[in-house]
Amino acid sequence: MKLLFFLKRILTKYWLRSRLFYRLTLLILFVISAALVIVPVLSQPVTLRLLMTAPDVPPWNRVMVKAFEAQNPGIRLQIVEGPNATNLIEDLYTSAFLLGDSPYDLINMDVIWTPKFAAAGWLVDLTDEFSQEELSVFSAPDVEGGKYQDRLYRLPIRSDAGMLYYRRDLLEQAGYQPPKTFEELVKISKDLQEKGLVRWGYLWQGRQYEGAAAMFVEVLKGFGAFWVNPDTLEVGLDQPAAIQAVKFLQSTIQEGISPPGVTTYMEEDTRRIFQSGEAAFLRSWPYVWPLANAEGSPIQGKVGIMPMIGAEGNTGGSCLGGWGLGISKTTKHPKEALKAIRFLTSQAPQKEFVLEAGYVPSRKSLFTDPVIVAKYSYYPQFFQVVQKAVLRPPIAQYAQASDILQRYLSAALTNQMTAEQAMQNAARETRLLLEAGRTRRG
Amino acid sequence: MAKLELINLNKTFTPRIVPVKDISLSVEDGEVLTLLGPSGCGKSTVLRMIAGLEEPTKGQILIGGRDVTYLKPGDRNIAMVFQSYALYPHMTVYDNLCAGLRLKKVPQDEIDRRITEVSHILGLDDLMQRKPGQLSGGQRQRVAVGRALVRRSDVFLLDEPLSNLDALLREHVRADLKQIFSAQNAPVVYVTHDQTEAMTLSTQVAVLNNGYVQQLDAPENIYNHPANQFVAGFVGSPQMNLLTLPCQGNHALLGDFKIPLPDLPTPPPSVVLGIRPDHIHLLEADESTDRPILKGKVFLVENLGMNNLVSIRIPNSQGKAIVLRALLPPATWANRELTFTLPPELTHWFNVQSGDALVRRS
Amino acid sequence: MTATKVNTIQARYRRTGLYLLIPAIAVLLLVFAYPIGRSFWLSLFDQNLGTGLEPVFAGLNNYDRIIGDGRFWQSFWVTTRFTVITVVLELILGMGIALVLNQAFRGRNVVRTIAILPWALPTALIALGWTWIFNDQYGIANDILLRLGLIQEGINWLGDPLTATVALIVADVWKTTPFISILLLAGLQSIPGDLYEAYALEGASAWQSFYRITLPLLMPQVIIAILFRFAQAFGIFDLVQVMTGGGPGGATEVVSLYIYATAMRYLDFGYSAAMVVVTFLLLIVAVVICTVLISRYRSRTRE
Amino acid sequence: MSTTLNPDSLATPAKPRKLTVGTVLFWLAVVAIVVFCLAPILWQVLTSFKVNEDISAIPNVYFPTRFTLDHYIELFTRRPFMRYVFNSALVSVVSTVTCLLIGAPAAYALARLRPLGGRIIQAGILLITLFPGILLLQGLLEIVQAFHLGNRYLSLIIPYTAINLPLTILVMRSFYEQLPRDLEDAARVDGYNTLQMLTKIVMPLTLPALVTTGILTFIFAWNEFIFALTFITEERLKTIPVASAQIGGTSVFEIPYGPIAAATVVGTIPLVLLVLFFQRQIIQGLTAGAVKG
Repeated sequence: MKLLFFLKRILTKYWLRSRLFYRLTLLILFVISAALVIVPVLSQPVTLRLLMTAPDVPPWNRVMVKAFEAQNPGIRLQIVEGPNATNLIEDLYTSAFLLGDSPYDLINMDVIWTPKFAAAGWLVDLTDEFSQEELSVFSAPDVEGGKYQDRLYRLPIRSDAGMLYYRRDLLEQAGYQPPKTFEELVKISKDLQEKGLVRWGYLWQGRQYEGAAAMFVEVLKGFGAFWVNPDTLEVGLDQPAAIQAVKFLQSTIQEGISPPGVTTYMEEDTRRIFQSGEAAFLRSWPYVWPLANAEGSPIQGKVGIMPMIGAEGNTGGSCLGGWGLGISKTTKHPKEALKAIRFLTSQAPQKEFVLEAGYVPSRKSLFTDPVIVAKYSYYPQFFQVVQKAVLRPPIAQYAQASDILQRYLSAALTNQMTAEQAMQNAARETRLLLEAGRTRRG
Repeated sequence: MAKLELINLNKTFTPRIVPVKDISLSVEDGEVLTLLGPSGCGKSTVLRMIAGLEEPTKGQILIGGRDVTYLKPGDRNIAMVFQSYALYPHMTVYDNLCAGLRLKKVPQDEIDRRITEVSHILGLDDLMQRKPGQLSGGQRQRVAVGRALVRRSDVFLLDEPLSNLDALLREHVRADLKQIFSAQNAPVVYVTHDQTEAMTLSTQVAVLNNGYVQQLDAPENIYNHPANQFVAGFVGSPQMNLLTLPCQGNHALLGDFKIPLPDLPTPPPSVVLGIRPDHIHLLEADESTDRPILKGKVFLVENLGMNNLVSIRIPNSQGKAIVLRALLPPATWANRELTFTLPPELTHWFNVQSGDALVRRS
Repeated sequence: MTATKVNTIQARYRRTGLYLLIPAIAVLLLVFAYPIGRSFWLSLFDQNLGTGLEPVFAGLNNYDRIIGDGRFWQSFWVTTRFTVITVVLELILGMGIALVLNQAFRGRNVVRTIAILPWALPTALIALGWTWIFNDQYGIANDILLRLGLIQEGINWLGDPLTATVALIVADVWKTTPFISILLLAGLQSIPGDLYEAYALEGASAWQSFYRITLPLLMPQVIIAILFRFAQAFGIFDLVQVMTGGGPGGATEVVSLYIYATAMRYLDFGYSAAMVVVTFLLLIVAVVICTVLISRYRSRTRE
Repeated sequence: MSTTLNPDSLATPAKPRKLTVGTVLFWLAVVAIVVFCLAPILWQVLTSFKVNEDISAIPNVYFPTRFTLDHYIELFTRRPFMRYVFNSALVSVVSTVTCLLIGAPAAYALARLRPLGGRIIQAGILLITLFPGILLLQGLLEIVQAFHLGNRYLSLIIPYTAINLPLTILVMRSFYEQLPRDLEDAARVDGYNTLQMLTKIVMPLTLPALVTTGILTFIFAWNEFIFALTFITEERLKTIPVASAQIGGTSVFEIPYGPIAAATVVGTIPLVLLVLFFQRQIIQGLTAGAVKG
């Protein structure tokens, strides 16, 4: 009986068999022919490849690639479009290096990746390729951001720094000068809020992500505290000044200066609120400026910028961002890659790039270049910001350290821990982390 | 053609599961040996060992004098018909028939010749391009037999080939098989639990139980002269009456009646009496006999159609009443007092301990 | 005779069997045994950016670090919570769906097809879809809740620890309930219908027959489903990676995400190996418990 | 056969239904199941056809006011999406075929040939099905590094084959065990050796099972994320799930939902088709693999 049932089953499915054979054959043919097509027959001129976030690709292609290839006929520059999020780009570069034979010759690096990539031994040491003189044309913090343990691995191509945006119109209306300290900022905010001019005083990025670490570096600096000393690997997060810094951020929420949602905000969340005219101050990056001043923006022409401020008795500092180029150790074309870096960081292409994309330049002279200033009148002001920029700790385990900080900072900001508890935990874990590498290396 | 010999075969799966303990048999050309026994008696295992599908733990299998004990099934030149027929469902009847021959690299024209011949005998001519799923049960059975026949093997094995057919068809096919067997000369080993098949088809029957051959004999001897109590009870329907009776001198005591024992060197303290229900002789009212007369009362009548199976209670002043079953022509038997005798030539006597027949007749 | 035993039929089959197994075993050893074994070995070393990615023997240091690592234990807790909640919800829902699909009704095959669809689709893509559904601005989840008047203003689903967890659970329940209902459906179909009829003759209600017949007879499938789902949920990666990336603030960071970050982002290989080992051992413990449960259940029902 | 789903044999016999509260509730449940399973997919499909204004309209626009294929066009023009589809297909098909080629004989051996250590192997295989990919990642990465497999299809084909092997072996084994033993015995008597029997008798007979298993394997391979994310960094070689998850927009802080929805639809269509055509086989395979194991 069982057999009969089985036979029946086979037979009812028999249609499947014949068609299946047909399908399988087709499929195999398809696979074979496709495999033949893929076999890469690329014996073309030297191609340099680099990966970057999707939004960066069009301006790069329009300006940099065009200019470079025009000047260097034997070399092609290929920009690979990655995802939007920069941390995903970092992961992609990391995976590529880990796998060996990285497909990328040039590395377009965020400032915080440099120590990691350098420490892992994935970057070509460029120290001897560039003289002091050559480097002196760049903003000093940008060059610093390309170094790891005093060796140069990255040439800055684009700068970026946190800054304080304020509503010039409202401050004037209320009779205030731009604040010099956090205390003033708080006072002005409260006043403007009380007068009903704005709903919120101060906007910053408090979500648990890298942006919060960047923001916090500025506050730390503003309170005279530090995170990790890159030379001694000393951790300063549990020092009183650092705890003060956390308490300051907590207080902005408690006192209603910053919206409660600030602990979940990233750049765009804060910009939207600021741009809709609902806030007096915003801590953000240069990209906000053109958007805030765009046609149709409610705050068009009403915004001022300044370097990040500090607490009473301290100088503030802006967190340095920005991008630069390094060379992969596994590249087959190191000479061409170096040539490309020299070209791309040189005056003419960078100028054109800045004009096209509105990015902040890394070369000092471009901030005051008449053509650029004619288009971006606020660049001389940016220069001040960039010069005052501070680095996030250039340590190899920065990503890990940053995640530890973000975690506990967020815990403190969302009141799951007190500022003291959070910073003590963060300091302890950071020390453990740095210990695991250091003791055994020496 | 080749004689098949099994020498002291034993199959031990685990120390507790020993389906075949020690079996020796031989089948000559033209013989049909039936392995008969209840399920679990080891008959299928013996067949599978002959085929090479199981491997004996001990013992030897010879075909035509050649030791094939450890040869692969395919190298033994045997053919087998399976209970489920085991036709390849994805092949046509024709392909099923010639699969084995092709593997043996038999030339195509020879294959066709043999298939034509066999299909003619079995009436498969119109079915050649069908697949097993499109065949009736009887047709499948014939294809299975055909597949075995075309191989012209040294030994022909059949594992309960009729058990999946309905009763009516079974009788037809049984007759067909009988013809086919007699038409060819290879030794045939036929496994069944159906005694009718065993009786009708075989030249020799081996009754198996418990891993041993209980009796190896011609079919009629198996029925008429069971070698032991097991064979007596297994063969024949309705089952033989088997009564354990105490002895008194040269008599066995059936209730209050005395039955004379056969001639024995030393009369045992007790004995098993066997009498088939159809052999119980009912005494007519006026009939007289010199045999011991038994009396009993009918307490149950089962109508078997042609006959009635009547259960008779025989009084026993020593202990529990004894029950005998008799096969009698239809009548109103219920609650009647019956007088009957047990014909001595049809009465069997067995040793209580060993179950062996006390007297071997041939 | 015994001298030639090596070449007996059975021995030949066994040998052929072994040959047939060898390629599969080789692949399995390469892809499963080596990495796991390697992790055990590597967990005794520091190999990270601090050591220039060279392994330096560190004894049980990495395990020491794990014990003091708040993030690991948080991720562990997140994973456990996620696993328990999803498995329970999926079992309940899956049972309901299986019971419905086990009835005869018009269009049942179509519904069955639909009911296994979520399971078959790529988790990463589905996660993108759910991210969109739970978008704080344009997400349909908010829109529906608003229209129903259940909430007054839009929820930033993926921005809040609690709601992000809820969103993940919803997405996972949606994705894997079909798997459980398939397993349970198969179990239901192997329960002979006359059992119900016999029980119904004794005057049992539908609930009683579910509780007294269906549930006990379905127990093996339930345990197997739990075991499978437990292992899968405990190793969940793609859904969380795509939907929240572990955020906000590590509130949804599951163990596999942390391990992945430690290895692939922090390049802290010794440490991640130690975490792999700990997770592996925990899984084994769970499997052993489940196996014992199953065998005990089976031996009990056999008696 | 007992655990495979046969829609003709029902646990509960069909009864003529009258409109009662019970039947109404029952149909409500059916509708709920359908909505529960389909709604998220439908929403994604609708989104993919909406113009950007509709996508970001508040309150939500449910049905597109204007159908557009822009997102699909963008998908295939801005990025090598055809390549992704091709990569996914190639990796899935090759690993599926390899898996069946290796797994089916192994399953047969376990089911019928009683090889030495078969029980241990079987237990090991069962255990392995429970390992999440993350546990293997680091070790596999080393292998990939050692053999320079990074950014090669092989770096995915090998793990996919291996990861699907346990399921393949378990499912195929249970199918082989259901195969009437007499057939194989008959084949042996006919003179087939083990390999011939596998190729000429067993495999053709269990072709439906191979299809079933192959479909499951294909689905797993197509959907795999973590290895594809790690072992392939080159854009041209990415598979659909990873490539879709990494679709970037035009601004750093904006997520391009239209193209993502379109990518989701494109990436799931093959699987939806598979499920539509092979629903029965999938259910059968899953139950055979899990319950019988």
